[in-house]
Amino acid sequence: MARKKSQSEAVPDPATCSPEWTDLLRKMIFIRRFEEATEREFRKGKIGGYLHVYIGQEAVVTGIQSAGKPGDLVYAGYRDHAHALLLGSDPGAVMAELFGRGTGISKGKGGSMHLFDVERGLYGGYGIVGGHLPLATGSAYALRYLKRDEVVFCYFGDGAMNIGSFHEAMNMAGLWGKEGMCPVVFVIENNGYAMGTSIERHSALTDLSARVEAYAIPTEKVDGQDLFAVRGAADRIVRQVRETGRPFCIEAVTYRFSGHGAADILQPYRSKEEVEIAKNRDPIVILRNRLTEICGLTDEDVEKMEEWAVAEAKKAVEFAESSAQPDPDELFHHVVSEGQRIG
Amino acid sequence: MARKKSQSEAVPDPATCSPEWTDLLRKMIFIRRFEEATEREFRKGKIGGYLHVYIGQEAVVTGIQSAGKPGDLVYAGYRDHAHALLLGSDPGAVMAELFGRGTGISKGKGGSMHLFDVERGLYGGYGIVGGHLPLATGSAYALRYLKRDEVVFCYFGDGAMNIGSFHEAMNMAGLWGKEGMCPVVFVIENNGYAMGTSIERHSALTDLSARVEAYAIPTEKVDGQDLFAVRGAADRIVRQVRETGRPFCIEAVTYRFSGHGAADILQPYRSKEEVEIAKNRDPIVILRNRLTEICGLTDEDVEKMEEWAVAEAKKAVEFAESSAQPDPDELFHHVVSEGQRIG
Amino acid sequence: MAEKSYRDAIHETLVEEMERDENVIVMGEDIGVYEGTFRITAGMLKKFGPRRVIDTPIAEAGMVGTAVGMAVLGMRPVVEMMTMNFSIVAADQIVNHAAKIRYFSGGQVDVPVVIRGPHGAGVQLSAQHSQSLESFYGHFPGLFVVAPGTPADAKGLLRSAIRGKDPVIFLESAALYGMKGEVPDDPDFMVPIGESRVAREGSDVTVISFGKMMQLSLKVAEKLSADEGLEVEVIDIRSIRPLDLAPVLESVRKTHRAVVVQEQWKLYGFGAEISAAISDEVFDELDAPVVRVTGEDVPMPYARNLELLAVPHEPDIERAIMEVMYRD
Amino acid sequence: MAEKSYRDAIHETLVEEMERDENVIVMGEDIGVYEGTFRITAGMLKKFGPRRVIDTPIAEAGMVGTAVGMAVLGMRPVVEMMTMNFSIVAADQIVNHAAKIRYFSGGQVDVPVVIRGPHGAGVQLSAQHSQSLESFYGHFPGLFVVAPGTPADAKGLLRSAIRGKDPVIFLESAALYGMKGEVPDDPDFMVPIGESRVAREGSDVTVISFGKMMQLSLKVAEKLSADEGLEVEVIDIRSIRPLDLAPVLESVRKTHRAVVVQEQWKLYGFGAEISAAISDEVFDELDAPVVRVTGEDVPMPYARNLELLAVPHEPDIERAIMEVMYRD
Ligand SMILES: Cc1ncc(C[n+]2csc(CCOP(=O)(O)OP(=O)(O)O)c2C)c(N)n1
Ligand SMILES: Cc1ncc(C[n+]2csc(CCOP(=O)(O)OP(=O)(O)O)c2C)c(N)n1
Ligand SMILES: [Mg+2]
Ligand SMILES: [Mg+2]
Repeated sequence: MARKKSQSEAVPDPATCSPEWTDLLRKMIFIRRFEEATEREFRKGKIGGYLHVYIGQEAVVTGIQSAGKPGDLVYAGYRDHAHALLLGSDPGAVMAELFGRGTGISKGKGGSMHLFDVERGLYGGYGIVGGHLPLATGSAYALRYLKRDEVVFCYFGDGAMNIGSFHEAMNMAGLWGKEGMCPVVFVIENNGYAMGTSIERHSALTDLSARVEAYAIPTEKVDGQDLFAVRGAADRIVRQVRETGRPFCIEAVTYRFSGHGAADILQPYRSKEEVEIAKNRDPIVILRNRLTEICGLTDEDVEKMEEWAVAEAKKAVEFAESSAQPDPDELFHHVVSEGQRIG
Repeated sequence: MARKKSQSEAVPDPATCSPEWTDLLRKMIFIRRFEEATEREFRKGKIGGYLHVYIGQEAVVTGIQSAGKPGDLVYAGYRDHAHALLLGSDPGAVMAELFGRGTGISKGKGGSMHLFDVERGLYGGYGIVGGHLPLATGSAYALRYLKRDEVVFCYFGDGAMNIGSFHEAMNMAGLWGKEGMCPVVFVIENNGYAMGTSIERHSALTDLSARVEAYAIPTEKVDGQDLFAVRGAADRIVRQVRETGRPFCIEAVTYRFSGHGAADILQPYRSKEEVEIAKNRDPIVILRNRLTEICGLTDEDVEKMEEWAVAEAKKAVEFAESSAQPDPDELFHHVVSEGQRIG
Repeated sequence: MAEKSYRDAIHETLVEEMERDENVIVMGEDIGVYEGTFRITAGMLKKFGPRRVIDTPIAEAGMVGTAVGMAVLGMRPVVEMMTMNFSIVAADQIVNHAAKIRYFSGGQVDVPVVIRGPHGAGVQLSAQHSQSLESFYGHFPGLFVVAPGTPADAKGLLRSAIRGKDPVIFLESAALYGMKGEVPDDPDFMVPIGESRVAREGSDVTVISFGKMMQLSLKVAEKLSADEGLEVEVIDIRSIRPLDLAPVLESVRKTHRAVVVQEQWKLYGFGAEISAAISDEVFDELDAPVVRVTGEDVPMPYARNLELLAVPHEPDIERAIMEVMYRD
Repeated sequence: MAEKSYRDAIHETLVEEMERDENVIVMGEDIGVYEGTFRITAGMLKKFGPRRVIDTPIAEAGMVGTAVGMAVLGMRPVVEMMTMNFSIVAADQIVNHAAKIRYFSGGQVDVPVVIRGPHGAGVQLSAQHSQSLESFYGHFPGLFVVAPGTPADAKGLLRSAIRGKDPVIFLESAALYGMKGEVPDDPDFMVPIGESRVAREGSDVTVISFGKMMQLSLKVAEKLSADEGLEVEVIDIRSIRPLDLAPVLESVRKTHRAVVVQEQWKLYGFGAEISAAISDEVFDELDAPVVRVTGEDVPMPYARNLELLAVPHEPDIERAIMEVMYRD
């Protein structure tokens, strides 16, 4: 899926049409269809455990990762399917992971919350809220220490900003950044809720930028439903982080169209109206309209994308379906390193 | 020692003399002499474990507690001797605690880091950096929940601001404060160092107010060496917190004249010059000079205070010396509640 | 007596204790507006209001620490961990603060705080969300640790925990939330913390367990009674700390054979203490070494087939019983 | 061979490994400018510079988490906990991240991170600063947990830990820092993780321990040999996880009597696993139940007289030995 990996050098002008824009629309549509498929398979009982989908937030990770380079690292929470797909992980392997199959991207041992594809830069997939922020910060230090020019992307939600590990990681990132030793792009996927707790109810100050700037880390707030806005900011910011080795934090304001997880049916914390209103700013529709304007994108073009996306998602499900469960021996593998013991 | 407990209602005017000012000088001198005595006894091997003295920082806790009322609560870290003395704890019992005697304020079971005198509002005395901040925040909630009009004073160092529990407590205090349910006065005893790590090296942003305001908690920075400045701010702030039930954070800029702990001899992290320069702003000398001006305080007056302080400290040591070790049975008491079991 | 689910027994006890005592409050993530991920606190926000049903930010250490700060002033907070796995983020507040303040203050404070939530293996929640923490917390003096295995014990132990004066780690078996059982109606019904119980009488072999694994052991006992005429005595260690061995020792004196069943890892786990304690006390009574049935020594895998291999099942318990009976 | 202190052995190994491998770095609180509270890292900042000797803020979870993030990219961070007690603040990063990432990633990452520091009772450090964490961490698969009891093992085990591919909890006995012993000069000298050793041969009774308590046991063994002609075999469980029982079982087959000595709390502690494991494997060889010598079940008190009562001493070990010998 990431066959045309974009380079942040070549910044397409939002005003004019570029093949990249349509490619990104295609990717967003695919994420949407893929996530819908995971919800269906969850209801069928094919997918177990917790399932957190990215529906409604597609423009955030799509816009930001489109400013990344091969070799860059990505850390995410448990809402991580889109991140894997955009890094070019095989959709079949991602779906197989959710199905708990041996062909899964994490060998079926991690599941939805723990997608890993280290070869493509995906370092997980974590289930403890905020727990991955220190990891991402340490990896950013390591990149510079190892004289690599890549950057780390670290995604987390608004609710994750209230836990200690957020604070400790931010302060260390701010400190190391002064030495140019912390090229990490923090991305707040601010969908306004931590599960059922709205941001006003979980954060003393809802202006999250103050939270981050308190660690000498600059922030920028972007409309997370507008791919152009996200991409525009990301291009500038990612280049800056790459050049300076200093952290930066992007707050992408977005909305979760689905429940928090597949089990969140009632959603007593928000009204149907609120959700409907939010859906009026569907990132896919917004981009599609822009491309109709500037690229003369036709309904036919979109139809093709849709067909392709649905077919790809279906293929992924079929691959997962047809894959075998992990070999029972896998239970005991990868607990610790294997082969000749050190010492 | 706290026989004349001051009421924040009656705010003495710094410009004019008041018996309270001389009383506060007397208290500061006593804290100094008491701490010097603990250092001597530590070197003699009479006091064990860790010993963290307050020398150089006296005006901070003295000024702030002088704006408190009986019934207010105090939470401190491990540098907590002065806090106990100012709340009126028996100096003998405090010294006996450091000696590990059964007459100690915590029965000899806590030691220097864990002074408790609940009857006078001292709720400890904690050894895990930052660990007491959530406790203080919860106690503040409880005060309002229980319809009590007291406030909580929570003291911590600049280094404590980098640990997760600081962040989690601050956010919860900010949230609860909106409901008027969190009357806590946070006091940063900013002595510029976390053990041997200077603030520039441990905090990404050295402007600590940004750290606190990120949680919708107002802050005020005061000269921690000037008792008048500390007291002046404390009077206003404590009254406000008491009335509104909202938290406030005072940053008192001060300096630690002694080592971090009694074992910190070499102090490779700061120069002799730096310490000497800092000592030019000795809070006791500063207050004394002011009182000479406005109260016509004489060397004789000070002499008397000094004699009294030295004698009191000596008495405390004698009491500790002459006290017995805890009864061996104490080992098994207070692990959990005793007497008739619930259930 | 009335039949109730394990979940309802917990919910009801919280409501009853909050009605009885103003100082009892509940706090946790998404327990109010969201009504609780396992719906233990459903309806309570409406009933008691936001001052007594506190939705907290995602800040487990902050939750526990603030609860301790409330407890030392006389409130009785009950903290819900969305799952007990998250309590590990608050481990320092639990084992270094809640558990020790009474002691290092020389007994100047009570710390009546209850930390409750589901623990143990779920269904495909994977490694970070599937842990049983009985030995993790059971090791620390100053804590009480309980793990009810029936609706009645869930109710009786929770009430004792709430009315007590000490920190209690209350480990609920998520797998048992739906389980039904008889629960006494007495509004003051309590189960003392620190008392094990005989869950089933038997003369041939003693099986020691708690929570979900205790329920599995009972099933096995019935089966063996029917199929083999073997009478298994099942001891429910519903209190992990303090640990009451009396019924265990008495039983082993009778059966001379013991099996310990736990879901979590063997090494330094629950079963080790039970086995060692039996040797300490009634070594000469044993006709066979104590056998431990435990989970495999691996983080919990996601794939269902692997997950099922990672934890004990009835046949494993049956095999262990046959082993100590020297049968096959 | 050269005589060195336990402290110098650790210091030297860090320096040697950092000289050998650019990817090895150290990080922790006050290890650089302050030169370390126990001076383990003295002089290293000058030698290696601030990129490789990192003074961190007071943020244990952040320290461990960032180290894990470095490790997965091929660096080999060694994290100093000023004392291991503070690692409890980072418990989630250790047991839920460092220990499990390899597994839930399906083996896509190595996690070569060492978390080291002093643990156990000091002198009047009181309850929050005096804990031994062997069973606390030993319970979790995915971790290696070692606890050297001699300068040679401190060196050999630390080198193995640094050169490995997995997270290692390295528990140093503060009380042994000053202890001297012979240490091999071989720059590649390593002690395999996962191998217990016979610290002293004997035929009459087996004493199993590690760290400081192992040293105490050796003293007792010499005394009993001289006074009573009793030959005590002392097994040093220098690797808590994985746990190598072979030397223990072999010894018990010979002596038929075993005593386990640990400083920390008995309930769900180290000794329980050793005692249970002995029953598992060589039950029939035992002429007496395994006796556990442990600390008292209380938080550590400050007063010296109480503190001395809280932990085991030579007479306690001696008494236990006499007990399994049925002597008095
Ligand atoms: C430490 C911890 N506490 C609680 C949870 C349970 N939990 C999982 S997701 C979540 C809400 C997170 O909200 P946010 O960070 O805003 O991310 P979003 O789900 O909105 O993308 C909670 C409370 C957890 N996984 N880890
Ligand atoms: C969680 C934790 N980490 C480390 C320590 C060791 N330690 C004790 S005091 C201290 C420095 C604290 O500095 P600061 O908060 O500025 O207080 P100050 O000593 O300057 O008054 C450290 C690192 C500890 N007690 N707790
Ligand atoms: Mg959110
Ligand atoms: Mg300081």
